[in-house]
Amino acid sequence: MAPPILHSPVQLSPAAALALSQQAPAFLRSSSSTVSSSPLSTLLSGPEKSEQWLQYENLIVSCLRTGDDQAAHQCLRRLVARFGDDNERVQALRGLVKEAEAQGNGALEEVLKEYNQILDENDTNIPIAKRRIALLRSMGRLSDAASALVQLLDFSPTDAEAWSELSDIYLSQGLYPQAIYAIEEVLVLAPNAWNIHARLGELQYMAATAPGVANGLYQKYMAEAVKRFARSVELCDDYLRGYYGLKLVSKRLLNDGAKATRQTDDSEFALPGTSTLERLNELATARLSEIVRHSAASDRGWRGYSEAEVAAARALLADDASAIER
Amino acid sequence: MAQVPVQSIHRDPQLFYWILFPITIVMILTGVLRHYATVLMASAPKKQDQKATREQRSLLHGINVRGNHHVLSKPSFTARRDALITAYESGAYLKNPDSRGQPPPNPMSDPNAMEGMMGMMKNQMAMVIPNTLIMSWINAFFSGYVIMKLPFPLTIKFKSMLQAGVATRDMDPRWMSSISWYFLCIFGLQPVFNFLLGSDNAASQMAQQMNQMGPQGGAQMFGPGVDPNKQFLAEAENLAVIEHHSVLDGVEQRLLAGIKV
Amino acid sequence: MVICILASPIIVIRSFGASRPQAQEASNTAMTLLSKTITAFGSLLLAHACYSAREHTALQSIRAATAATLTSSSTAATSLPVDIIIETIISTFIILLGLVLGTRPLRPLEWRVWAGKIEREGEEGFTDNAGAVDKDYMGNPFSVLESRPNFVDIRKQRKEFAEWVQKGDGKQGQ
Amino acid sequence: MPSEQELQISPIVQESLVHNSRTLYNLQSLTASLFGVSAGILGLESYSGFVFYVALSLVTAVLFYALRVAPTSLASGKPPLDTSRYFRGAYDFWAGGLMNGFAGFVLTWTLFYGLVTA
Repeated sequence: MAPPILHSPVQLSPAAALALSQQAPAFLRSSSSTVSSSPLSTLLSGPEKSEQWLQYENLIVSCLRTGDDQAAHQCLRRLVARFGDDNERVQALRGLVKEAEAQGNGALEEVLKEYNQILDENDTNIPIAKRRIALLRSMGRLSDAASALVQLLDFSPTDAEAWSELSDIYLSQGLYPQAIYAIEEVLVLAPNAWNIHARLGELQYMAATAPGVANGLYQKYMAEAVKRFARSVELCDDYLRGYYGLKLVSKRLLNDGAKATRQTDDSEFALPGTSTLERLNELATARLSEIVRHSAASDRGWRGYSEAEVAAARALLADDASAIER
Repeated sequence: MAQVPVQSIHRDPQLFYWILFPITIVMILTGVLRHYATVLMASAPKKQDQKATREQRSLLHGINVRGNHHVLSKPSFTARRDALITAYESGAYLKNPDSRGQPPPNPMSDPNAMEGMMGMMKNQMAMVIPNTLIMSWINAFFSGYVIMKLPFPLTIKFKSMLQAGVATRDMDPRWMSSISWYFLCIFGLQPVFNFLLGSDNAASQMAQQMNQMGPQGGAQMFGPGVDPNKQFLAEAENLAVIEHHSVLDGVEQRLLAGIKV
Repeated sequence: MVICILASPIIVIRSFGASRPQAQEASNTAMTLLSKTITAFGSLLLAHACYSAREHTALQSIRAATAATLTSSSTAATSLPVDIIIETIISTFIILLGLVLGTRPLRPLEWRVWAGKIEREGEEGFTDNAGAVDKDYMGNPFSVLESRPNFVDIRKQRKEFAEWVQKGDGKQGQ
Repeated sequence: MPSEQELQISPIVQESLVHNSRTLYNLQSLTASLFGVSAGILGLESYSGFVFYVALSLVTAVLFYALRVAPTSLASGKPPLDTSRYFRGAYDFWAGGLMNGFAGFVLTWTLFYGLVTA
């Protein structure tokens, strides 16, 4: 029985989450229920594996997602037995379980009150603070969530995950400059994260193509978007998302190449010339088609891409081809 | 020196059972014990209140911005730099802003400083105590005779060390007493410890320290006896002096040159 | 004699990480069956060579003692019969081959190549030679910055899952 | 050594570097002990023992290169005998094993020398 996965199950597709949560009963039976039934067994059972507790955590999230609350409670009891009640992460997980089972707004307010009460006792409890922000956001109170997050980031500015969440909240509120600022903070903490470079490129592309944006701002955002996608591809060979963005941005810039490119002052990035744009576009198209061809045939060593991404790339290539025929 | 006649002393093969292997096994077990002892004695990180974490992490954030300035574009970097410099100089992130002037608390009296130093002392103890115990145990039980012949010749001055218990002057230094087997085991057992306990275990570190005796680490950040305000000012200065170059400059040309279509 | 039989398994045990329950996960080499058999065979050969060498010197010293000619023992190496020498060297090379085959596949250093491998091959790129995915492989380490597990909105995910199930049933239903 | 700027543009993955050097270190210490055993069995004396060790360590490095490094490194266009895809610095790949396995070699060499050649 393959042990449940170690990395976070949050971005799993529903089918994979279902498969994972169905493994829960078997996994619960296989590992010892009580922590140390007899001293001899702990002595012989060898050093405790840290992954085991990570697997419990992931199981809780997947079981809650698929509705298997009973298994989630069992995992939670194991974690409480092992780490005790005052462990911050266990408290956060218990809050998660309560949130999942809360019916209606009244119960949610109850859970929120509980979070506030825990935070009053110990305000450096980051997992609970994050849970509270997630709850505020799921209850639709975006501005409260944003202010709580800003306050959390004030006392712990090196938390990349919180910055990324802040950027997502700003994006959902349509505040592009702040969202870009927050993602740049994530980049400062993880300078070589190719998916964050691509994310920043996407944000800048959205900011540039947002309705009613000034031409100067449009140039600025598009120029940096091209560079961000190029950097994400430079950091990771055959990065489908990077090439996809690069193609999108260069195609759009080529289409409206007619508008005079305003000369920006030197501190900002200048738009690349049309020749480089064409070569970039051609490079992106070539690589994208190669990736699509390989992963469609699922050659050995090309199976890492997710179907959705490959389909999106195929669509982009298709309408590119049709554009040429027209 | 004249070719020393090859001395061959007939030895009872039982020597190996009752000397060599007990010493080796005892050493392996003490190594494993030492590893788990240091793991158990490692004190859990102390809970810090919000202000202290805020101060530390704000400085870390500044250092990150300075370290990874190449990832940002020029305008965003200059905006961040000015904001950080003004905040650092105004002492916005200090834990207790009123104590900016006074010298830092004396490390001896400072309670949490003691905690850090106690930790280091415990590790040293874990290294030294088992060592002396085994040495005295060997000298007590296994001295006074020679057990094995070294395959390679050694200079005379090793003789006094290796044949401590054996009072014969003209014995070829290649003959080994059990204490020399102990020295061999200290360094030789490193691969075994790496194998048994994973490669970054305390047992093998002791041996590495023995032959390196490197100087202790440099000045600790936020350690005892360091004034946070000075660190903030120093950091502000470093930030001001950075001449920014972005990794994004010319990234398209690099890409087109690098990746063949 | 018992000694050298006992001594050579030390090498065998030390190279067989997996067989010892207490072997630390970090250091045990995930060997395929092939490299284990090669190393086992080499170790047996080596044990036999050690045993015969031991016998030979014991025999020789007895014969030397009885013939009371102490001068005959020249340096031990040359007096060893040639078949034992060959056997030792061959067994060393066999174990060497087994150990080298037993090492885990290496990982590329350059960021571009390493990231490309993660994106392109996913889990397959990071398996040890026994096919099991490496313990410390967790996909793109920065994907956690985008999926943000600590901020997961569990209620939304439950709703999405419920819809997916209905849609799924709906589809299977037709 | 690549300049600080180049390192920013094409960084090195620390985790792979640690994984590779640990794998190599484990192999080198295991093989060093193995060579100690065979040197002890053969009853090699001082200089021939050390030459034996150095020669076989080099053979190990060549074998390790051939089996683990070459297939992918040559496929990705690196020149032969080039280990830059997996290791920093050729010196410590080829000769690094000598030092860190040496203590293990001496230990097993002495043990088996005493065992076999009495």
